[in-house]
Amino acid sequence: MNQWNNFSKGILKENAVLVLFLGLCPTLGVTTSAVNGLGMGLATTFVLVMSNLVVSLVKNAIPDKVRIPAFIVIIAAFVTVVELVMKAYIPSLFDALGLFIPLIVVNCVVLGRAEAFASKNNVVSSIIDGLGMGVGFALALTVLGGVREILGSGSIFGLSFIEGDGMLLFILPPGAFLALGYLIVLANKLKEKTT
Amino acid sequence: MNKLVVSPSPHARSAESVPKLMYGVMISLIPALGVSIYFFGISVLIITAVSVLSCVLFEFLIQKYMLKGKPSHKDGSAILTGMLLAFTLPANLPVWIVIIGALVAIGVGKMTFGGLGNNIFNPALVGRVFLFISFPVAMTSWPEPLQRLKYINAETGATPLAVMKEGMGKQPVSEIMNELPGYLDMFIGKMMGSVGEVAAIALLIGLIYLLWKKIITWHIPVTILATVVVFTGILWLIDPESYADPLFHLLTGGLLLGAIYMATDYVTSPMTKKGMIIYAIFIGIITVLIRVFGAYPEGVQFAILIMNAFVPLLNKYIKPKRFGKEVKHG
Amino acid sequence: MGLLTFSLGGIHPPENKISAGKKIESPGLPEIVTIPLAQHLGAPSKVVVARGDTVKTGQIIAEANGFVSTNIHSSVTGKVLKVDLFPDSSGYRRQAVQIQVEEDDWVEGIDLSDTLVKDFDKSQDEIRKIILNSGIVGLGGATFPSHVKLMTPKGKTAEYLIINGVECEPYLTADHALMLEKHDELIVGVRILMKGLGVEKAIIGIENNKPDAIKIMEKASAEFDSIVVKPLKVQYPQGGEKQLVQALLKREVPSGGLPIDVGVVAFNVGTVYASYLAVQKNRPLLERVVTVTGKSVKKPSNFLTRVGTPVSYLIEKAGGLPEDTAKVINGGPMMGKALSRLDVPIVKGSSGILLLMEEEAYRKETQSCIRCTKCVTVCPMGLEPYLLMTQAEKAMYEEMEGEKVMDCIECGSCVYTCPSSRPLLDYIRLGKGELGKILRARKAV
Amino acid sequence: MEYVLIIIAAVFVSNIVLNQFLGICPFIGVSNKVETALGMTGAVTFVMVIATLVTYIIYQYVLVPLDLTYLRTITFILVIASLVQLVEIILKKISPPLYQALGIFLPLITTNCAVLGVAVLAVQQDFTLLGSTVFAIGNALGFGLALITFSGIREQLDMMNVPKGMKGVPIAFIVAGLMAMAFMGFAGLV
Amino acid sequence: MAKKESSFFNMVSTLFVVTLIAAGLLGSVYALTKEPIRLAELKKKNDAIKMVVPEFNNNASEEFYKVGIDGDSVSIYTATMDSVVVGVAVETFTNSGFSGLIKLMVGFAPDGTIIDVAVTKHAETPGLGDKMEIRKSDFHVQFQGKHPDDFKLMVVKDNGNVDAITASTISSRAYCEAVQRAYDAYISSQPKEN
Amino acid sequence: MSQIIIYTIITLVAIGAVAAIILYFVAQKFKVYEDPRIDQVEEALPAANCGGCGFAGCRNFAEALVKSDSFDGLNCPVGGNDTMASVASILGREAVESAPLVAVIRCNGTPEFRPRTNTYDGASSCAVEHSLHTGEGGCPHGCLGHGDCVDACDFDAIHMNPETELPEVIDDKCTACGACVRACPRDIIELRKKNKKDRKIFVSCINEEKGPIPKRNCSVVCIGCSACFKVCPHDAITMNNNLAYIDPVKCRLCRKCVVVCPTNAIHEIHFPPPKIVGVAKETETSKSKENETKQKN
Ligand SMILES: Cc1cc2nc3c(=O)[nH]c(=O)nc-3n(C[C@H](O)[C@H](O)[C@H](O)COP(=O)(O)O)c2cc1C
Ligand SMILES: Cc1cc2nc3c(=O)[nH]c(=O)nc-3n(C[C@H](O)[C@H](O)[C@H](O)COP(=O)(O)O)c2cc1C
Ligand SMILES: Cc1cc2nc3c(=O)[nH]c(=O)nc-3n(C[C@H](O)[C@H](O)[C@H](O)COP(=O)(O)O)c2cc1C
Ligand SMILES: Cc1cc2nc3c(=O)[nH]c(=O)nc-3n(C[C@H](O)[C@H](O)[C@H](O)CO)c2cc1C
Ligand code: SF4
Ligand code: SF4
Ligand code: SF4
Ligand code: SF4
Ligand code: FES
Repeated sequence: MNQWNNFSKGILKENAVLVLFLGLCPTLGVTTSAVNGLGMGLATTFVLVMSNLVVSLVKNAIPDKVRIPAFIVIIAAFVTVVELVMKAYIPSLFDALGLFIPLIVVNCVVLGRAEAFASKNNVVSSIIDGLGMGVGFALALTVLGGVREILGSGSIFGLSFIEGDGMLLFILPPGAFLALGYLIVLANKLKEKTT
Repeated sequence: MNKLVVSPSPHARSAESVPKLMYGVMISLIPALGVSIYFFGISVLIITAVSVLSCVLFEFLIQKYMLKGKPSHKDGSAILTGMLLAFTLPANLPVWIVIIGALVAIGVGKMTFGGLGNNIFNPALVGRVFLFISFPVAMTSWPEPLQRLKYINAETGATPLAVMKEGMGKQPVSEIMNELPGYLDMFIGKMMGSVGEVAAIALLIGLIYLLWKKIITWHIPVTILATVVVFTGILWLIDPESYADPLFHLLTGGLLLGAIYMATDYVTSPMTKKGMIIYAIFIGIITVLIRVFGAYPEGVQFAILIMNAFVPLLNKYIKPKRFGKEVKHG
Repeated sequence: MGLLTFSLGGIHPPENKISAGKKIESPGLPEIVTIPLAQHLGAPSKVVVARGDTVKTGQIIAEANGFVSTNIHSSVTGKVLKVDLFPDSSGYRRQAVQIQVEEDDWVEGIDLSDTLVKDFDKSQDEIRKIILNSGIVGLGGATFPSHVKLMTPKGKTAEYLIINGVECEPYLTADHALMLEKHDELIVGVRILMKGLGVEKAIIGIENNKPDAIKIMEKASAEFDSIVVKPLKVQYPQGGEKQLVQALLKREVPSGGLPIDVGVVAFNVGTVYASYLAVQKNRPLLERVVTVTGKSVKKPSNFLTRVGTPVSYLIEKAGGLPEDTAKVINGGPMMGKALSRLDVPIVKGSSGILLLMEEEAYRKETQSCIRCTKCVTVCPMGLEPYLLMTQAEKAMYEEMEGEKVMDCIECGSCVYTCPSSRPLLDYIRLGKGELGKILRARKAV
Repeated sequence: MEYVLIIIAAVFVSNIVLNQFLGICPFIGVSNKVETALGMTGAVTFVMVIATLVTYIIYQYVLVPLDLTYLRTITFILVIASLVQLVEIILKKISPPLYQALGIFLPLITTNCAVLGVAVLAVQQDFTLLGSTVFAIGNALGFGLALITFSGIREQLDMMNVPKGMKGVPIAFIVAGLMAMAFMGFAGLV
Repeated sequence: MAKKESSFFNMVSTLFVVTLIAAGLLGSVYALTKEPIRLAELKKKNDAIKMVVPEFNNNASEEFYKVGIDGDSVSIYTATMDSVVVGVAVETFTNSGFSGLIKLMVGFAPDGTIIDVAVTKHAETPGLGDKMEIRKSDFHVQFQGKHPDDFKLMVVKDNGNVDAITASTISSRAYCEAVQRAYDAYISSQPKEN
Repeated sequence: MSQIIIYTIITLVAIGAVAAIILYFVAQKFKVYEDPRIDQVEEALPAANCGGCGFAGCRNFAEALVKSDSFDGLNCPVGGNDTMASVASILGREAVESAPLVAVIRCNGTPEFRPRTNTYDGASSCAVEHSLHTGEGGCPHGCLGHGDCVDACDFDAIHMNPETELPEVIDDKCTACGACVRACPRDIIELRKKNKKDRKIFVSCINEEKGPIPKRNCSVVCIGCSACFKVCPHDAITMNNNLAYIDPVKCRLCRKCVVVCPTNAIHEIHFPPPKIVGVAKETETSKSKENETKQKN
């Protein structure tokens, strides 16, 4: 039950993007399609889970004063791992996400969870927490990517369902802001309803 | 005796009201509408009617079901937004695109911010630029004048500005000008362009009416036009074969429509005369920059939206001349 | 060449001077008068009579209570009924003296004749003292004790006396009537005040919609080089002293300052006439010209009214209260105060009683500000009313200081012009009040 | 001229916030007041320029020769984090007023992806040392332009009747979207 | 386990250890992925070459030479089938796209006839300029089998023979320019005839 | 292979070490004294430096926390309540346990009791109307009904009742923050002790003028007759300037005063209806129903 809470809070109640407004750059930058959003979400989830895992393992071995630099190094290491692996095995996705993969390092969600949760909780809870936050993050990105893809290209996950193009604006930068803006309103409404 | 009414002073009011101002602007748009109907015929009526009706309808629906406020669709501002939106569209635009434009103009550009008076960006332009970016093909094919009974199926071509943009740098300007309608045709509106932007003469009549009725002041339109004339004039004097002359820039595209009707929108323009002048100068400069050096043939719509974003800063830092200097007194 | 006027803002509401040309007449005495103790800016006067006392017309019933305060005289002869709280025009109850009118027996030594007395030999100090003793306050609306204005503060010098004959408020004609009928007395009064103030030059400013007054005052002042009459373009709020000083002399009273900071002191024509009566006739200020007007009023009039007369009494004398009256205003339509009841007395500051009909009485429905800049354009002080209102609404009082809200003269031009009928001045006043509290608290620290 | 173009491109054409989506968190988070936005802009400019410079040097003279370019991310973030702290410590001591004005924004900058993003972009685009410095300045200015304008708009919106559900962050995104849309007009200027 | 104190030694040693482990981890992952990454990149190039020349069996992506043109250089890959040249792929570019750089791979038959054109990198607007991608439209088809000597590589608007992508004249122009550059480079790399 | 790993290790460790050493020495050299509690508080914070609290970074927020006297409006959205609790314990600032209070409106001038004699037509603001006149009902103390208090409440705890034209407080939502008390220009609102079942008895009027004059404006005014004062068995009522005041602490909710008030100025809220013969049964049943629902919860 408790672990379920740890997991589920990240999905809506404390959704990193829609409620806490963290990690916005990748959210906006990569969501030109649902697939890209999902890919970015999964990459971030991986880093989140791994860094939460490691941080909760070593939390007591690290003196307080240097915990932030130490966490950053840990996170950066995992990000680089993702970078390398993706480059090697899914180069097309790597090209699509571009700069935003290295930028996972500075995604406040990751450092925030390491600091706020993993450094205070046990390994299992930390993994679950990371997973929950990550899934919530991935979900938000996928939905945003989906919305932009549907409106902007008239397709979803690459399957197009209309002749021609959609409203181009939605796959361009302004569309990202607009879609996220209205999505947040929706999420708030949803949150109000569920609580 | 009735109960006495008590209210703070003053107890007198001028006859001004929001609907009056809005209808005043609409009246001033009639010449432009007339000329447009003359040149583009039935399609103008379709586009304008659809745009106005959908703007009013969206305003009504959003106000009633989403904001749950007092109905505001009767104050005339939605009608005006609809008219001005239609005026910036090609006459052969399919109805469904016009409706999307109206939805974005009213829904995103105006009601998202809370309705009349609260928006930052000019709603009609928000609608127009949204369409321009989303449907670039449909938004850049213009019906040729005098096909009065044709709508979507009209023969299309490029606006003078687009032709100029195409040719610039490859052909001397004088050669490009040969392909274009003469200045007199441009002045009366016999060229390709958006519904309401073609007839310089009609727009100038509208300007005079607005000034006479004191609905707007001269500051914004005159400064924008002057800036454009000066800037393009300098370029033209430097090299008349690479840059079009100022008159060309004045008569073509949405410059007059933008300067007279869109840059002057109360809600999205500065509150002080000094602010208005600065705002207008930058609109002029950005317009020319985009027209001459940018990717798009026309820049007024972007210039106004960009400067809309700076209006709050202008309002914050540019203050009207206050009465009396400040003194220290003890 | 254009006529003189002030440079910033201004509006031109319909003038509606219905009672112009009506002679000044007396409405007679009511049965009971109620004389409030706070009829001027500054500390309320100290009452010196008690219930049951018999008082004579012109007798002091309350004395100045401090420097910025003045005397109050009984306006009738009769018995003091009560010294108690009586509702004022806002309904709040304030100290006042109620007198049962018996007859009109003036205190001895007061010259009641109408003859013009031109010459005076009083010294500057004597003039000031007489003005204080006679209870003279500014009759232009602010009711600031006039003797204070005659004492130029150290380090400042007065250069000009300005006489405010502008009467820019629509409807009101009290000053106009006074200038037409008492021009010679006014010129004497001007000379008295010049002496009291110690200046060599006086300018009388009159708006161009009163050509008869301009002509007659020019004639009356012709023999004095030091007194000039200047016609002004009609524009509200020219009567505001800062605007008037700027229109006449091109001098701008600094923000937060007084006219004396640019070497000027301004008096209303009513004040000048009161000064004449006080110095030459020994008559204290206990009556004034009050215009009773309105589109529905049967007999629009300029009444020479005793202080303390109930408003309802004056309305009766002007033909009675019209059926559809919805609003009664003490003063003009721009600056006047709406009365919440009609049994309240005329005070020194009442320049007119304006009756509005049902259809004129209500405001239009308020809409959002459409940022049309009209209020900014018309504000004679160069303020931004739309912004001040919003700040007051959001309780951003400290920010309002930087926006110079304290400079607002509450002329109401902004409200008049606003197409959205926004209650700009309502909130600006609130903001001024709250900011005033903050500023006083800051000073106290 | 080349450098002017780099700056124009960074400020208007591909604005780091409105077009590249970097530094969105502070853009949304620290834009309630114009004064704060000014402070943040100062701090970001400062750090962005120094960070780009230092990372450029480390990249070109350490990582490239050793063929360790894949360590870019981890070294850059280390350098930026230390640099931010360094600047903070020094500023606090030598210029308390400046620290008051800028310093409070410094910690925010570590996790501002604009700084890391610009550093990475600068080495990706094969600029010279001077070029990458100009690039950093341009992007900082672009960040500032967007942030300050945006904060002006938000200050004004605070005084208006924005619908309840839209208040705060949602309306900020809508405004950002419309700004981005307007800024698309600059396309093709360079 | 109690939390470690923040003494100087503890701090330095912790950081040291963390960095050490991180570095070790990274080094190993890098070493493991180095080859796959190189292969992935090669494959990408190979795929592009494959798209624009007929079947070949040499290691074309690694048999290339560079030719300088317009102050820059382009790579030319020669594809052979059993040592017979079946085509060359020229990796060309242009900076005049709507959004800057566009990279193309252009395949030529040995006589200079265009076999096909593929876009390897671009940032053109989705829905507009990106129609130049093979999988998004048939824009590239019109180049197939044309010889630049009698097929003017310019859009119709500029009196050339290429039908521009709708509403994307700029992208189309850039595309043509890049193909022309590839052709020029290829020709200049051939030994002069006669 | 192993060469790569070694280079990697050396480079990273070197960069880390150089950075650490420089930082350490600079930190030593440029030390500035600061309240050590700031550090402690900062450590308790999540260090996400996200700016979510409205401050520029966690340290800045920590400084604000240490400096300020209360945590009003200070909250860390990332750390949530737990974090704030630990911050509170670091600063030794346990929330003071105090008797819960609730806002009550001390005016009962509904249109029925206080007929409207004027029409107000100005800005819809109590403060504005208050500065202009006594109000539509003529009572200089009465509620003006524009809801300045409603606007001031951040907790949605106070609403205007369109029928009575008076505000009503929702006791469960009211946090006794006092914003409404400060907002009301007429000083009508009082924070009173919360009783069982939200029961309250209070004089719903603040008029201090005696007798007939206020009675002209309003029929439920406190006329200062002292009847309640005399009847109260617990000495809970005091008379001041002709106004009765019920001390919420001394009051035992016996309701004796309520019945003696000649103007019905004393209000009882959330009491069962008084037992009157004939309706007693109904009261009984409603009471038992109430109990039932209570038990269910
Ligand atoms: C606090 C206060 C102090 C004043 N002091 C002086 C003064 O020292 N000298 C003077 O000539 N007038 C003084 N005045 C009067 C003003 O000049 C002016 O007549 C008064 O404010 C009314 O002007 P208004 O009706 O234009 O508002 C003072 C007024 C106020 C409110
Ligand atoms: C908006 C405004 C309009 C005024 N209009 C007049 C006016 O028409 N006539 C007048 O005598 N005083 C008018 N006053 C009052 C003057 O400012 C000033 O108080 C007066 O001239 C000083 O003379 P007093 O002290 O004799 O009243 C006005 C004040 C304000 C703020
Ligand atoms: C959002 C947007 C993106 C655009 N992207 C491209 C593009 O990628 N390639 C291009 O050639 N033109 C692009 N354009 C330019 C316009 O489509 C413009 O119409 C074109 O430059 C000239 O039109 P034409 O090709 O019909 O002559 C874009 C325009 C907009 C509004
Ligand atoms: C002079 C004037 C110009 C206007 N221009 C526009 C305009 O360009 N676009 C528009 O949507 N509304 C315009 N309006 C109408 C109105 O101000 C607009 O709907 C508001 O921006 C909506 O808040 C104009 C109104 C006036 C009085
Ligand atoms: S009332 Fe005040 S703000 Fe309004 S116009 Fe007059 S001086 Fe300006
Ligand atoms: S006059 Fe009214 S609508 Fe116009 S700016 Fe002022 S407050 Fe707004
Ligand atoms: S403002 Fe505060 S005290 Fe008043 S009702 Fe709301 S929560 Fe209660
Ligand atoms: S209680 Fe006070 S603030 Fe609330 S509505 Fe009544 S008068 Fe206004
Ligand atoms: S994710 Fe870019 S600044 Fe936060």
